Amino acid sequence: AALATGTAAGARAAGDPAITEIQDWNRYPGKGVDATPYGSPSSFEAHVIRKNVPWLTSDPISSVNFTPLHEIDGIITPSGLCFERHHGGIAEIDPNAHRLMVHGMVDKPLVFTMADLKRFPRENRVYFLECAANSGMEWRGAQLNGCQYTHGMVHCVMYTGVSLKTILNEAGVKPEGKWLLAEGADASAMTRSIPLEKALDDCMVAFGMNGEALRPEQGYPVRLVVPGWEGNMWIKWLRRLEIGDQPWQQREETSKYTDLLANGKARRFTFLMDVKSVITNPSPQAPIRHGKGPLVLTGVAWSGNGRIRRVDVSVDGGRNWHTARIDGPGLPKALHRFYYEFDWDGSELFLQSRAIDEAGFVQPTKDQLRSVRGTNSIYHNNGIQTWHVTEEGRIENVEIS
Amino acid sequence: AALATGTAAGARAAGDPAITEIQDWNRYPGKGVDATPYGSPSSFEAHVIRKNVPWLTSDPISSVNFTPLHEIDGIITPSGLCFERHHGGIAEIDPNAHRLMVHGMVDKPLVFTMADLKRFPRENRVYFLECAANSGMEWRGAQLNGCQYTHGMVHCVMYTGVSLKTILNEAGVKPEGKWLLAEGADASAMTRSIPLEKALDDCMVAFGMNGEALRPEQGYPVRLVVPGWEGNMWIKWLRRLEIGDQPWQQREETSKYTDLLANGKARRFTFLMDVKSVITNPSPQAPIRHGKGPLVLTGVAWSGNGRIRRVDVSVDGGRNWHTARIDGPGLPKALHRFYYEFDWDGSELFLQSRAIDEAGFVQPTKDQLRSVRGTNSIYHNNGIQTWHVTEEGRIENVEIS
Amino acid sequence: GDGEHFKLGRVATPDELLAWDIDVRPDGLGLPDGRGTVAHGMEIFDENCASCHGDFGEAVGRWPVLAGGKGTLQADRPEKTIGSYWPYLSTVFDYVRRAMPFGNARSLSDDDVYALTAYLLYLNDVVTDDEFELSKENFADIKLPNEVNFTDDDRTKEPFYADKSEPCMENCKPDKATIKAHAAILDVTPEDAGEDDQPASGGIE
Amino acid sequence: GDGEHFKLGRVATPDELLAWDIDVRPDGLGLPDGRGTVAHGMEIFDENCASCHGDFGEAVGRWPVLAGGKGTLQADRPEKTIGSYWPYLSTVFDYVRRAMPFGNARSLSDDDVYALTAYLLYLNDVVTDDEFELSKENFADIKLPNEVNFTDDDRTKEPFYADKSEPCMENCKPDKATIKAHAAILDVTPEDAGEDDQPASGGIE
Ligand code: HEC
Ligand code: HEC
Ligand SMILES: [Ca+2]
Ligand SMILES: [Ca+2]
Ligand SMILES: [Ca+2]
Ligand SMILES: [Ca+2]
Ligand SMILES: [Ca+2]
Ligand SMILES: [Ca+2]
Ligand SMILES: [Co+2]
Ligand SMILES: [Co+2]
Repeated sequence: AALATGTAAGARAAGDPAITEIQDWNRYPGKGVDATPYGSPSSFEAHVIRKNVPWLTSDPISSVNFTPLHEIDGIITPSGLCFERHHGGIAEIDPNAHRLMVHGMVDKPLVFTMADLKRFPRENRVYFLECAANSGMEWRGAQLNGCQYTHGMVHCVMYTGVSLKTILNEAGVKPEGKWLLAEGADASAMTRSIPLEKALDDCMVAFGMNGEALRPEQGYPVRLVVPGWEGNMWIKWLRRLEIGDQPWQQREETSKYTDLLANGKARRFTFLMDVKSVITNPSPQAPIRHGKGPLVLTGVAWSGNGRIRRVDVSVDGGRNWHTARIDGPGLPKALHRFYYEFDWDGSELFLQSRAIDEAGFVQPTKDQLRSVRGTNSIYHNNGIQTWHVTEEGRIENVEIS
Repeated sequence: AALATGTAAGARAAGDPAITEIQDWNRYPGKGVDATPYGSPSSFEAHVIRKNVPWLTSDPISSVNFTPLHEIDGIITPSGLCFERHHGGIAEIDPNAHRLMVHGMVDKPLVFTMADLKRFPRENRVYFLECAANSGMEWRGAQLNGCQYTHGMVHCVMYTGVSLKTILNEAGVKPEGKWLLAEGADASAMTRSIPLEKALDDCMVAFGMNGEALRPEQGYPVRLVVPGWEGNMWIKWLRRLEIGDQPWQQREETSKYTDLLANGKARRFTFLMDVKSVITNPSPQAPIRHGKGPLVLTGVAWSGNGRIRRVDVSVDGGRNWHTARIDGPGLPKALHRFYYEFDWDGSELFLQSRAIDEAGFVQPTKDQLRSVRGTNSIYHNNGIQTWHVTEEGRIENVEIS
Repeated sequence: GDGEHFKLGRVATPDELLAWDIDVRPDGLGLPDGRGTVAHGMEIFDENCASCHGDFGEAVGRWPVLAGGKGTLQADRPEKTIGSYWPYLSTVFDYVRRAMPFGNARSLSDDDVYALTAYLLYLNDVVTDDEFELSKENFADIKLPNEVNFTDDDRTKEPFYADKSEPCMENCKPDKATIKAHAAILDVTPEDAGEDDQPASGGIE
Repeated sequence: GDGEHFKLGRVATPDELLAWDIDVRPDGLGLPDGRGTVAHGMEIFDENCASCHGDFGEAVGRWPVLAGGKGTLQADRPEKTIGSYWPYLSTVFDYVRRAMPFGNARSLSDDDVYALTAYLLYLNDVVTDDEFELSKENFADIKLPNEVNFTDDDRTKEPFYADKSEPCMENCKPDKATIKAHAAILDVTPEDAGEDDQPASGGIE
């Protein structure tokens, strides 16, 4: 028996009162066009929120919360649900007092206001942003019950801004310049070193997301966009860009965001986010409530290498694979939405998804990753996730043989 | 002289205090990850809201508000800013008590719950939705100062839902079926007749927008999506689909949404939204504050016929035209974002944009429209808009020779 | 139908169809049993409708006008009412039944709606006898005067659409542009407009 | 630079560069003038840092550990500190100057930061003399022990990435799947987890 029916199967002979009785909303007018100048979700969707895990970090102002992947669809993450990660809380910046400085190995150091930035030619691009620590809890084995917690440090939005190349070019990068330091204006003055080659490739200085101004927690009034690379590099509240000839070895590229291997060595500058996917529905927070029959399995896949070429789904823990349907045009370095529809016969399932990107990389199993890296890497865990579905439709995060 | 500088041009010799003095947000931590489980825009963006015009309608519960087109960029309208039009206020519907009935000329009449609908194969598509009355105030001449008011009854979002064809097929449409009646569950029980050919082409039954559940004012829990056709047909709070062999001649396709011509005749069933564009920046609500020099002119274009092939921009009131840069992939029946960057010499301008769609239709002038239709049509005004820019950067809605 | 079936949903019951299938077509399809006179309609109208639409359908304030306006469709300010504009009577019955009185929809009996529809015919001079009774039986016989003036969508034949040649790009007009008309509501955005700030051409419908 | 110039923005003044260009590199580039001793660093640390990081950098509660952990990098629970893990001293100076003390960043003088950095070297046994004075001049000479253990990104050489053959689609494993491990935090989603609901493997960093 399923957890609950939720289907229309149980109409009474006389008819479902939801139909035969006139509902209030069909009789009495609702709120007018002056009620919500800036709209919000229905009160019936109050459970669709970012969630944090208090014991993961020492303080909520240097912490993370997670995107409810199991509650959203398509490839665009609603701005209000994009996971947050900050190291000194949300800087609330007056855009009129914000400046962006470009200096170092340049022809002339420059300062821009927000109004200046908005006079450069603009572009709009959809990109995923994944924290390198996404799924980091799962290195040692299944930990948390829900894709919001295991995979919710990813989001995908449309950015509006200026090509970083345009802005660097305005200052004139000297030939000796090889690296870029990007710095935020928040209380952690977050910094990362970025190879100049990437900076001049597809990076953006973005002031918009999903059509409107950046949200405060995503770096309002301006952030760096570093497509396909780890989220920590996408400096929020961006105030400074320095050109140099070496990396700066900042705290976020030495103490953090380096990947400790089993042999005690640690990889540094592991920028690119590898090919990855996860089934978002059904999943532990979104069990099967409708019993046997047609079931929509869906999830997201992404890769820092560009487009997703294919996603395969297994319902028997990787014995057999079925190629899923990818919905939409497939934008490079953006989330891809996949679906696999099937008739559930009510028996136990082991759900897995496996993405293949356009560079030909295949999403590895967690055991493959561990065999090379051990279990202390924290970052870059893109292993295949397994959800165990019981006959009742309950779902759990497991590891299997 | 420009309205205000807003640029970094005026730094003092000693340096701008916004840089030389440590700002509070760079020293003291901000709010943590538990502060805003569902996020909102910065308080500095409080002016970016939908606005209504009280005297346009008799009551805000049967009225309209407008998308602030001059404050957004890209092609996706933030859900909280999508214009609202409803005839009985915002129905606040409990999704567990919502039903969708399919009946009429079908093999068997069916009832679906929301849970049922979510078991059909899904698709995600980006479409514009324009009210047929958008720019309706401008038939007789320039009326309102701002593209929010003249053109703000349009939005563009990504919908998640089920192909209408899939749902109709489940009930089995009889060969005699030629028209579809769609009905809402709100206090106006809104209805429209839709040719079955369109219904089986690209229409959707959507429960998601921009990744999350539909917003209440956009029809939560489920609405009809009728790509490229007038917004009134996109029945919100959708509860019923009836198949028939003739149109129903409902109030919204007779008394309203028929286009009165100068000769007293009226066109009916004018479903398709014609090729159209508007410059959103600069515009009356977004004057030029930065003086001479680099200027980003931008706007949106769309057509119910599919993609926009080209947008031309004139700065001299249609004497000479420059082809604008269209940003992005160009999705059919979606907004297209265009840019035209130029150096403003500080002289008077007459800004216009002219879109051409993939069917080859060219956006007409307002006078061309009036020459055939007169000025009493209310609906389907897709004429070329003129903004007059003064030497001070002020902007006004005008009509010119 | 053809194509894949998912066996989702369930068959609607007759009671459910009865409850929701309330639409009415010009040919009378969908009309319920019932009847009502002009005189009775006037009583209901005065009590439930006149506060917004006026005693004679002439409207109070900005609420919709329901009667009058005949001969105004080519005028500068057309008044589009049931009598002057609407093509079909079924629309009156259907709409009043589904959406009126505004604020308390679905509160009228079918007989009430017949009576109100009869009264609206009377206010619009389509019937002149206040003893007139409208019913399911005689409904489809009644025609509204403006039906003939509705035509199909022929926008693609309009000259500027029919002509798909490339538009002019250079020196398209001889003289420098001059302003013919400024926005009627100059420098008045709605948020600071007073009650009396109304456009030259009335509101949207 | 090549490409189009827009002549936007303005030249930064020397004072502005001084105010914001606070980063420090391993080779000493960016270090300000200044100096500070281990002993002085201890005083500042005890007053401003120990409440979170502990008297000896061992950490209070879940705040970060700053010292110790040597020889644990291959252990089951590695303790990554300045002494056990960090490759460069400049990172300590740079980070403390930009971000500490947590809650009151940018409040320390350059001399204070030299002294704190010296004290953190002392807590990590990199220097042993509490008279030791760190300065702009001797800074770049000091090496941290774990620098040699950092290697470049070679993920594309890992066997499962290097092998780009098509993955198995059918009968890829012999036996039916069996569960090896359940989620450690069973049926405990964070919102109803108590203080003591902590994962087997510690938090994220
Ligand atoms: C509280 C005000 C109010 C009352 C009372 C009211 N109406 Fe209305 N009526 C409206 C409004 C507002 C509209 C337009 C609604 C819309 O466009 O969404 C309307 C529209 C109509 C229309 C369509 C007009 C058109 O031109 O399309 C008819 C017919 C109508 N009402 C009849 C009635 C009848 C009959 C009653 C009484 C049983 C009634 N109304 C009571 C406010 C009212
Ligand atoms: C109120 C608590 C608090 C106080 C007081 C404090 N710190 Fe910290 N410290 C933190 C937190 C929290 C972090 C981690 C911040 C993050 O990751 O975003 C941190 C990180 C650090 C780190 C980096 C640790 C690593 O492993 O990457 C160093 C070094 C440090 N602090 C030194 C200091 C010094 C020196 C002082 C005093 C001048 C100080 N801290 C005062 C809370 C504190
Ligand atoms: Ca019917
Ligand atoms: Ca104003
Ligand atoms: Ca006024
Ligand atoms: Ca520097
Ligand atoms: Ca729980
Ligand atoms: Ca507990
Ligand atoms: Co990395
Ligand atoms: Co129309």
